[in-house]
Amino acid sequence: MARFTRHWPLLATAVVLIALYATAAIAYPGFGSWFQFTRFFSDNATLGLAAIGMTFVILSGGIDLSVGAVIALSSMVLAVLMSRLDLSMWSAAPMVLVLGAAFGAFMGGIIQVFRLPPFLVTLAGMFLARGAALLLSDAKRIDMKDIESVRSLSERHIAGFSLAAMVLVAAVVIAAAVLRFTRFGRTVYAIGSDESAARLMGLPVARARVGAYSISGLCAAAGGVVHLIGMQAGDASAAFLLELDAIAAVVIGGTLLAGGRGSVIGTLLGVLILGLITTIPNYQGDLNTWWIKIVIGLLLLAFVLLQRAAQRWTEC
Amino acid sequence: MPDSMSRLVWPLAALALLLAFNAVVSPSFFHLHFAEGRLASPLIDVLNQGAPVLLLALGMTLVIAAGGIDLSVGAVMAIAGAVAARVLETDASAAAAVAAALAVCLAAGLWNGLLITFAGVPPIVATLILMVAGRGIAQLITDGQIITVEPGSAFLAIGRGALLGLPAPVLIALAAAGALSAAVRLTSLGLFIESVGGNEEASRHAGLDVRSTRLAAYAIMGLLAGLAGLVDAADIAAADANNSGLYLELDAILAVVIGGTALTGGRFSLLGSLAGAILIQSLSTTILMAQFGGRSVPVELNLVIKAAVVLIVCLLQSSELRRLLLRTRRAVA
Amino acid sequence: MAHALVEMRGIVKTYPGVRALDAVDFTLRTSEIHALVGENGAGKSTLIRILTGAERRDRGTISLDGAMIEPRTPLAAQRLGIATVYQEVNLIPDLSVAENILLGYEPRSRLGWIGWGAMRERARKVIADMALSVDVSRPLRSCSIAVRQLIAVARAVDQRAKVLVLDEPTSSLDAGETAQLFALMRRLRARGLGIIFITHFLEQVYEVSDRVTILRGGRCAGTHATGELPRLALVSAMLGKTVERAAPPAAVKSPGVAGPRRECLRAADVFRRRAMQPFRLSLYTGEVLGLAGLLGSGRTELARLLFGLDRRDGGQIRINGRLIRRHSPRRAIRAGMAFTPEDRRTAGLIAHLSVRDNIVLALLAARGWAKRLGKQERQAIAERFVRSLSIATPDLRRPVAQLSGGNQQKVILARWLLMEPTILLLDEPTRGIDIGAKEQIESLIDELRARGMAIIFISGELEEVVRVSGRIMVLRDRAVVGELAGAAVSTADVMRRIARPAAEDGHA
Amino acid sequence: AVVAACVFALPGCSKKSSSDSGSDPKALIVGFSQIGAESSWRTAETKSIRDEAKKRGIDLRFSDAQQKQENQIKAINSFIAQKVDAIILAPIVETGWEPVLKQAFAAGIPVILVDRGVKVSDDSLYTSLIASDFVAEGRMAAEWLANALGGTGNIVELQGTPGSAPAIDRKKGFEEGIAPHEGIRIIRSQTGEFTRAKGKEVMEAFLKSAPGQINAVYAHNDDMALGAIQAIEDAGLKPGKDILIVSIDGVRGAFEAMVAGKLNCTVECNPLLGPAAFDAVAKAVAGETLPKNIVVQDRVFDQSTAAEVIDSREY
Ligand SMILES: Nc1ncnc2c1ncn2[C@@H]1O[C@H](COP(=O)(O)OP(=O)(O)OP(=O)(O)O)[C@@H](O)[C@H]1O
Ligand SMILES: Nc1ncnc2c1ncn2[C@@H]1O[C@H](COP(=O)(O)OP(=O)(O)OP(=O)(O)O)[C@@H](O)[C@H]1O
Ligand SMILES: [Mg+2]
Ligand SMILES: [Mg+2]
Repeated sequence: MARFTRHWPLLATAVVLIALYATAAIAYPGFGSWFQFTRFFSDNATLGLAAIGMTFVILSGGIDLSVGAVIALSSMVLAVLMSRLDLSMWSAAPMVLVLGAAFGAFMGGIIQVFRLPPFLVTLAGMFLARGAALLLSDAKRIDMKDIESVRSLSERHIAGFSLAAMVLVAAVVIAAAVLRFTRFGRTVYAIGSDESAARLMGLPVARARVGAYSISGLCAAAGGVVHLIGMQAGDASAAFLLELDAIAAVVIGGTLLAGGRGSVIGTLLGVLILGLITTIPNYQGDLNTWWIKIVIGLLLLAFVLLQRAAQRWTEC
Repeated sequence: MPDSMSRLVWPLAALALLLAFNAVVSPSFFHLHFAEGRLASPLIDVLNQGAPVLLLALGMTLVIAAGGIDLSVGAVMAIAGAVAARVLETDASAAAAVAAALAVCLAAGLWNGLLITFAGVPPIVATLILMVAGRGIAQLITDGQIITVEPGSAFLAIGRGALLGLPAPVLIALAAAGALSAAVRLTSLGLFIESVGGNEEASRHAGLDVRSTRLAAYAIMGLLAGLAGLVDAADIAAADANNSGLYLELDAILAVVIGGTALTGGRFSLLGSLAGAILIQSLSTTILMAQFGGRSVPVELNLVIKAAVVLIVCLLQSSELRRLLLRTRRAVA
Repeated sequence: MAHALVEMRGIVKTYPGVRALDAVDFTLRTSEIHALVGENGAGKSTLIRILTGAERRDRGTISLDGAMIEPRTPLAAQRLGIATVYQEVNLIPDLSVAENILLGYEPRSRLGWIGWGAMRERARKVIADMALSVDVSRPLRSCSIAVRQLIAVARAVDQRAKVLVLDEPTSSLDAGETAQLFALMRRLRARGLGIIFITHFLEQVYEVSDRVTILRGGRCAGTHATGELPRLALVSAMLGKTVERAAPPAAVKSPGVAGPRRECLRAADVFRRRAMQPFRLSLYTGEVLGLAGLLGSGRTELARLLFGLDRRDGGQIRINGRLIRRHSPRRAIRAGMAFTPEDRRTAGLIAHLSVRDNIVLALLAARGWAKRLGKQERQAIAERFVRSLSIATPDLRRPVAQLSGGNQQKVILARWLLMEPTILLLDEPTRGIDIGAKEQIESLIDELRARGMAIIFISGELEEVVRVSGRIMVLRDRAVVGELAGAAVSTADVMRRIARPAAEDGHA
Repeated sequence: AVVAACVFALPGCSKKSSSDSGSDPKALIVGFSQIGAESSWRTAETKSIRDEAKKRGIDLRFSDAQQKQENQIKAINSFIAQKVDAIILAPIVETGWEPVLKQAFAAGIPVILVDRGVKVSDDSLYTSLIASDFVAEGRMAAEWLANALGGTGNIVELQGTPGSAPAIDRKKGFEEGIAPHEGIRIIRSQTGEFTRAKGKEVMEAFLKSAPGQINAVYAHNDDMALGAIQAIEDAGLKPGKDILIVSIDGVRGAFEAMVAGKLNCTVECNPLLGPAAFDAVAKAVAGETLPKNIVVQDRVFDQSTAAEVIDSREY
């Protein structure tokens, strides 16, 4: 019984999401098309990947402000490795993923060892990664469209889903499994819920914390790879302030910012909700810049209020 | 209090370090002289330009201490400038413009607070809504244009006036800091905020009005963001709804955290936030002023330098590092 | 033959301003239950936190099975075979009961994936062994303190350790639960375990322990075979002075009350769905109304409803004659009510605030933010209560989190006493409090009652309820099932009422 | 209920508006992906295109990307899903467009680029480009300034947002332009992020760190120049006289400053691309072939011509 009621908030979120989608699909021609549906996944894949990593960190009671910058840095590093050093995608991409994970682990290590606020450490990480990305190339962007592997990967679609969309879905499944079925995953929840209790229970707090940050780094690096393939370019200014959207997606998806409670499935819902909300103005017609912003704000407001209402309703 | 003092030492030490660095790298940094009836020096500039962040950081300290966060402050700044500029266009007095802008910003703060306390929306999402929509509202007010304030307007005194040689923004920021620390010390508000942010459940048991305490923090934040927006608009004699306060919320949060207030809520230090804000601004000014071998710092390096400084401040704050150092020193001895 | 299992020698631990342990020696043998007793703040928790790697000692040595050990973290201690239940229950509220029992030891497939089915199965078995009935897949958050405490014990027991440390495991258990726990402890002792058992209940020391070590002010005041140590000697060793009376305090309720009695609280048909059946309650000035019942019978829920912490789904509450409509703690406090919660860590204290601020918090809250109290005044108030309740703290500006468990409880009590409420709801106020302090609190309750205060008193310790209260309401399964009054009421009467089948309730 | 009403009213009202414009069955639907609203120049460009669409009875789908290429790609995808007749794109950067433009191409939707080009392997992926040449603008500014300085002087540069295309090109063009003049040096160069406030802040620092050495300011846009003017006045100097100032864009504020003698020169970068863009759209939809590049002619204005031109400035 308790096992099912626990999922009510998530279901409420999903129901509101579907209702919003259905309404928009009825109101706007083309919104309900398969093409647009697949785009929700591919256009938001980078955000989604970052948000998955962010979910681990937030569950562990931390925060990671560096993800946007790590996406930019890894897309730049990958571009440099492939275009300057002529490495293949298959050898360069794993290196970038390892680099991302190592960067995350480094930040997590500093947070753990020196007991520093994650906000500060990851903000420094954000400056560092963004700065390094900018320094890596004078042009700030490296054009990759002439590299065959990038080209073919970016044009590969299955039933309209791009590689990015498939990576996103795979990542959600893996992350959900890791959180639910591994000791590491449960420890991440434990330290976010009550760190001192977790320590007294003899759980490997340090390992879980560093692990959460390195997964965030890994996911961001994967986001960078996906970004490079999608854009066919390495980009030092990619994903600017994406961390805010990622945090918002995680929180909208029902994960507590204080840690300990939440899920990656929720995060995926959160990402899709943000994607949906920011896409609606594109269909709305001639709204000007400021009305677009106001409408996005209102939609977000309407969504969270409906979500709250639905959750309250299911609670009693 | 010895405890709060020790928390303050490290941001101040970092600030001193940075200033010392400036004294070496750009000697004109500490050069003081009078120009246009006010003191002119990079040092004063730091305070002058840092005034908006400083004002934001003060409010953000309370909001964070009460267990929240506010991402909308940059947008609220833009709204303040926009409202003031529009009111000034109608030939109303500067006082009316200021009052109107502050009233609107107070409402914005209350809106955030209500959404969080009564509708139960998580702070980060609630204020994200206003962060996005608020800039739209500001642009709606200005019609997306930069509205220039008439050169003679008394309103400009907020940004460019001076008293006793000190520029008005500095005075406003310091006055706000003084008033706020008096307000939290001389009333029970500070204790309530710390208590609500530290343990909401226990605060409710003790009979605290958790909602209105949070609401008060957000209302104060709204007012201070409005003030920051007015200073910003008066400084450039124009309301730039597109850019005013853009990304400043991050600087404000950074200042608060550097100042030793934990993002998880609870204890806070206004003085620490003050030091944090000044540290951030002097960092930008340092980068702008520094010359190495006759060249200015390449733009690309700005962020890397910022990263280094933030990390150093972090490490200075870390009692763990100090403990490690002590232990190794003892081991060596 | 029993040999020394754990030997701690010359343990020293200093906190800023406090010498918590001063050259303490302690020996635990195999197959023994070793009680550790002492006043609040004597250093019991600190000693075991050092043994279990939760805290670093300044000096001293620890050996296990004759080999020097250096446990730096609780994990390391667990690996060495030292399992612990800490005083303030340390479990993960957001995880399920099953995980809280098995986290770190969960059954896993060959690939390292957690087997949830097997885990629940095993947790269910452990829970059943302890005669508990809890759905192991629900979050720990939804369990009461007492249940959590038992789960913590279950977790420690399940680790198959050599040494089991229990820091006040019985503080919120009722007699039945305690008996079950003791049976379990004896079984484990038979298996050769060494058990360290901290408690403030002297009865329990004599009931279950083989040897007892007394700590006083951070020093060891002797180790004795329990059977050879008279109670009087034990108490004088704890208090460091000779006492005339070692038996638990006699019934304190004296009939005398200042002024005429009047009804100050009346609840009519108050209920909350899924939490509390409709009940009626009248409370008069100058009386102590005890609430008795088993674990989870709804005593806490009843008190929360009265205080306005949970919204009631129906019924009326009048405080001092005034009908309380939109009930909230603020309104209850304004009407003259006060409530000390059973869970002081999450509901009582603001951990990082100072002792002083925690004491004056409710007063300030009631005055509103604009009417401040000067620093001197606050200091004076706090000092008065620190003295009158003998709260052990080096100074008033210390964060309350650094106080020992019992002293934290006194801080909350001080917070409410200074409000001079007409109605005082005390939920487990004596939990984790040493006998000296307990006696003090009990006589304080009587003193307050005599001054005309109306008190609702909840305690898991039936003797105490009977001793302190003039009238007792009995609860079972979230319903009030009867009321007993008069000086002749005994624990046996109460127990009979609790055990009486539901069908007979009507004839109360 | 209020909330629900607000969500569902939104699509509702869109229906109404689209059926209003849809009363003419042949009304074109055109998607316009704009970068954002970071400067008055950008706002003027947006306004020009929206006004022109209204004038021609075109059903415009406007999208504001808030400075993110990701959002622009999202917008183009949703334009494709809506089966618009044409897309106008103001690309924030040059690279990264190939995949999405291929999608548009496959859907048979013509794409008109405004303000700057894109790098694609096959330029049939877009129909036409209507743009100014940022490098040329930088060069023009340099030439004017070199001339005004008489071949010697110290310049400080206020760069645009790091990494943005105009910032890169205007810096490059300017450096090319001053290269022949040995006596001219750029002594400070920092980013003012295209905003007035940052322009002022950076200029204040420059004035303090190189007191008395600055002869001229080159700003990548007018807004930063206007901020710099204030900083110079605050320092007790006369902008336009003690320190020469040249910038790019030619917004109305710049002309006002020139009339007041505080700004010396602005290189126009015309944002009023609406008419040209919809001419191109009309032709593309009609199946006519278009020139690949339609270069917008930019002019240099200085104080001598400012007064007569100012009244004709629309933005
Ligand atoms: N983290 C800490 N910082 C400072 N002082 C502490 C800390 N923990 C404990 N103390 C102090 O050490 C002394 C011993 O505390 P301890 O918790 O061991 O007492 P105890 O015997 O367990 O008491 P109780 O029966 O009340 O639980 C107390 O004076 C307490 O205030
Ligand atoms: N033995 C138990 N098994 C399962 N759940 C229990 C048990 N005991 C208590 N609970 C749960 O704990 C919660 C709180 O009960 P409550 O605090 O009102 O009981 P109580 O009479 O105050 O007893 P105590 O405080 O001693 O636990 C309830 O939600 C109840 O479901
Ligand atoms: Mg203890
Ligand atoms: Mg209870």
